[in-house]
Amino acid sequence: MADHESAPVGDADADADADADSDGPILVPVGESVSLRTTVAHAIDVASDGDRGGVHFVAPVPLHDIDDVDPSVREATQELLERVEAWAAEDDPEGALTVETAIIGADEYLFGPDDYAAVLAAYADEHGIDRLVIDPEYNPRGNASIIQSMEAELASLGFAVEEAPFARRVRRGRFLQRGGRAQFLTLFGVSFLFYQLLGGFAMTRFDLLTGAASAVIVSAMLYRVSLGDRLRVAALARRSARLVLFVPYLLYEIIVSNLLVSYAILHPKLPIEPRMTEVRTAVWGSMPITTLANSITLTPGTLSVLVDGRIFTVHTLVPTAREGLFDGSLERAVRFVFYGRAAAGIATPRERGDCRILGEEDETE
Amino acid sequence: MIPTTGLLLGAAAVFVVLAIAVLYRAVRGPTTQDRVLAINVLGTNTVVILALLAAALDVPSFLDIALVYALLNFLVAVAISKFTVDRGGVM
Amino acid sequence: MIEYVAYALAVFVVLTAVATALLRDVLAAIVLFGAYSLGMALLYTLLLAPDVGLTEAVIGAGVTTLLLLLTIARTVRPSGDRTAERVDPRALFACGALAVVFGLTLPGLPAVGDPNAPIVSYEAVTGYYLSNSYADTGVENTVTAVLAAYRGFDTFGEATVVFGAGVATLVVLRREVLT
Amino acid sequence: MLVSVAIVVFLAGGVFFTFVSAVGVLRLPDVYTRAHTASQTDTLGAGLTLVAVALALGLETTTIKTFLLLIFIFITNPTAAHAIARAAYEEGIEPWEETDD
Repeated sequence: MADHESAPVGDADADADADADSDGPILVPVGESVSLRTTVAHAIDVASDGDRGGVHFVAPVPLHDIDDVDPSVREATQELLERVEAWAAEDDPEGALTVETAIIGADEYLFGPDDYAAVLAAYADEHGIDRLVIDPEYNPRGNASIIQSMEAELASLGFAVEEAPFARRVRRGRFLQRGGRAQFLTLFGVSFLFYQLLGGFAMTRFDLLTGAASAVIVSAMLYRVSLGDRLRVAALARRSARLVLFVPYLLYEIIVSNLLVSYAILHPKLPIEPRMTEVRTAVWGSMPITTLANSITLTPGTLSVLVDGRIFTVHTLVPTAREGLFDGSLERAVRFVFYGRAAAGIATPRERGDCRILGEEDETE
Repeated sequence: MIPTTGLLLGAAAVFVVLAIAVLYRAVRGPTTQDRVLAINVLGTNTVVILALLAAALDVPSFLDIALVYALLNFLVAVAISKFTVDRGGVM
Repeated sequence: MIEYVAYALAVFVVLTAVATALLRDVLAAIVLFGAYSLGMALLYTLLLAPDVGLTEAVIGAGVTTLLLLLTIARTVRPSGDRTAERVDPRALFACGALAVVFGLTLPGLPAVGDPNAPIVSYEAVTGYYLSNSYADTGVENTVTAVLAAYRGFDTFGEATVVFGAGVATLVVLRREVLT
Repeated sequence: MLVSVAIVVFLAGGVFFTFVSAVGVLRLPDVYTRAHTASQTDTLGAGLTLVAVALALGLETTTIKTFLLLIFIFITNPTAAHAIARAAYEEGIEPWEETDD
């Protein structure tokens, strides 16, 4: 804490030019997260296996957080980096790797994921780094959907980006997200309309007044919880239009596979073959993942048991349902809703090799 | 003309009987999750029965109760599931 | 037709009540109690008391379940050496504000024994009981007449509840003494 | 008349699928398989019945509530099933697989 003004701990530039080719050190952006410990361990692992020479742990902290809002942010970040350093020393007892930590971005205005990516890229270029390990739970500014796009942004800048594996325990996330006037007003409007709907649109003065009061209370309490993303009206409208197309398709799927499952349940011999499967889906962001998980559960024969980032653990009841899941028609439909027609037609999970049946490996052994 | 009211009430009766059958699972278990699951099915049944009664007796206000119950049912299922995973983490 | 629904519901309620009483696992009993409230709410609604049904649904299935779960979760010896709970000033403010709002209605109530209080001045009801209760019931105290005669069944039901609670308490206490 | 027929059809479908879900909850071997019927077959049964109710109520403002109910059930039921299955998984309950064939 004494010398927290000199942000980079250690001699950052010493080995920068020596390792400029593909075997340079690894960059790990860190922040307060539940999986930080495992990420540090994984990064050290990767670095020692690949003979990478070093690991850089950097904490991107935006200017307006660190000096305007709360001066203690710098202290807290410094403390976090010291903790990371101690963990790294624990995992690398011989000291074969050079571990460096730094606070970056403190003199910039970081807002979107691309800003974070740019700051990280600048740091990486400066130190001859071409490979990043990302904490799956790392979340700049607490926005749930930001991480994936930062990853994508970095990948498009030509870095090798890898997510540290993390088996999640019980999670206690922060619910609060950023919210502004737009979120408040939207939520107010929706709650008010809902109130009037329940009142049968009587439109008496009493209904209007109590409705407005309830809507104010609801939106004041929840505007930072319920609407996380920035509101983009055009994108929302396009999504809603595609959602209208998605619903009949989902209903059709539900009815067809319901008949299938009903047959299996009513059959005297109970011809079921339940298996736990794991699918690495190709959707990103909290809303699409929630939609996909719920659609999978709604479609009979498949039940999403655990969702960890993009990796779904799905319980399947009958082989037909399992085939359908691996063919990824639902996944394609969800991609269509959220990313448009162009994103719909990528390879199925089976073709990508992103699916497997859990427990099968044990039987063959 | 088909006697719609009678049909709706008959369906409600069938739903109650099915609820009694599902009750076996709620009592038998064997795990807490089985019971919660059974209660969740019972809750959905209750909501449907209320809706059926609303239509059969022509009392639309029953639908309000059904709405409340649909939300409560969900709340209870999630709360108990969460509770069984980490004790004390209900709220 | 509707009576069959009611009969089936009655069977359901009795079954859940028995199951709640007999299950040894506390969590299972809580879950079953939720099912019991479910049936009761339906039954109340069927008997055209939707307000009671709604209350039963919210209190019985929702709030009681959560309260019981919380009770299980919180009935542990506290760790650390703090003796008192921390008080959230915002919660304190909210409670205080609520108390003030309710308190504001107090001046609106009539004073004790006020002859102009609505209950006295509204002759049609009060006057009827004051002049006819002795003739109707033979009870000298009008309040007693209303409680024990005019709405005797209500009072009987309430007394039964109190009696049942007393018996239950005795049973529980005796168990504890014996074992 | 047409409406009455539609009501009968939807009611029959709803009762059938709810029956299947009850049978499934009673018959299937473990939590995960039971969760399948609880979340899906039951949801469809409830959905069809609610459509019948909406038809029986006719075109009124209160009918909107039936559709609200429908949407609630279609969103909350799979979520609840997921929560239950996840709780079971995290408690370490092993999924059942047929062993005797």
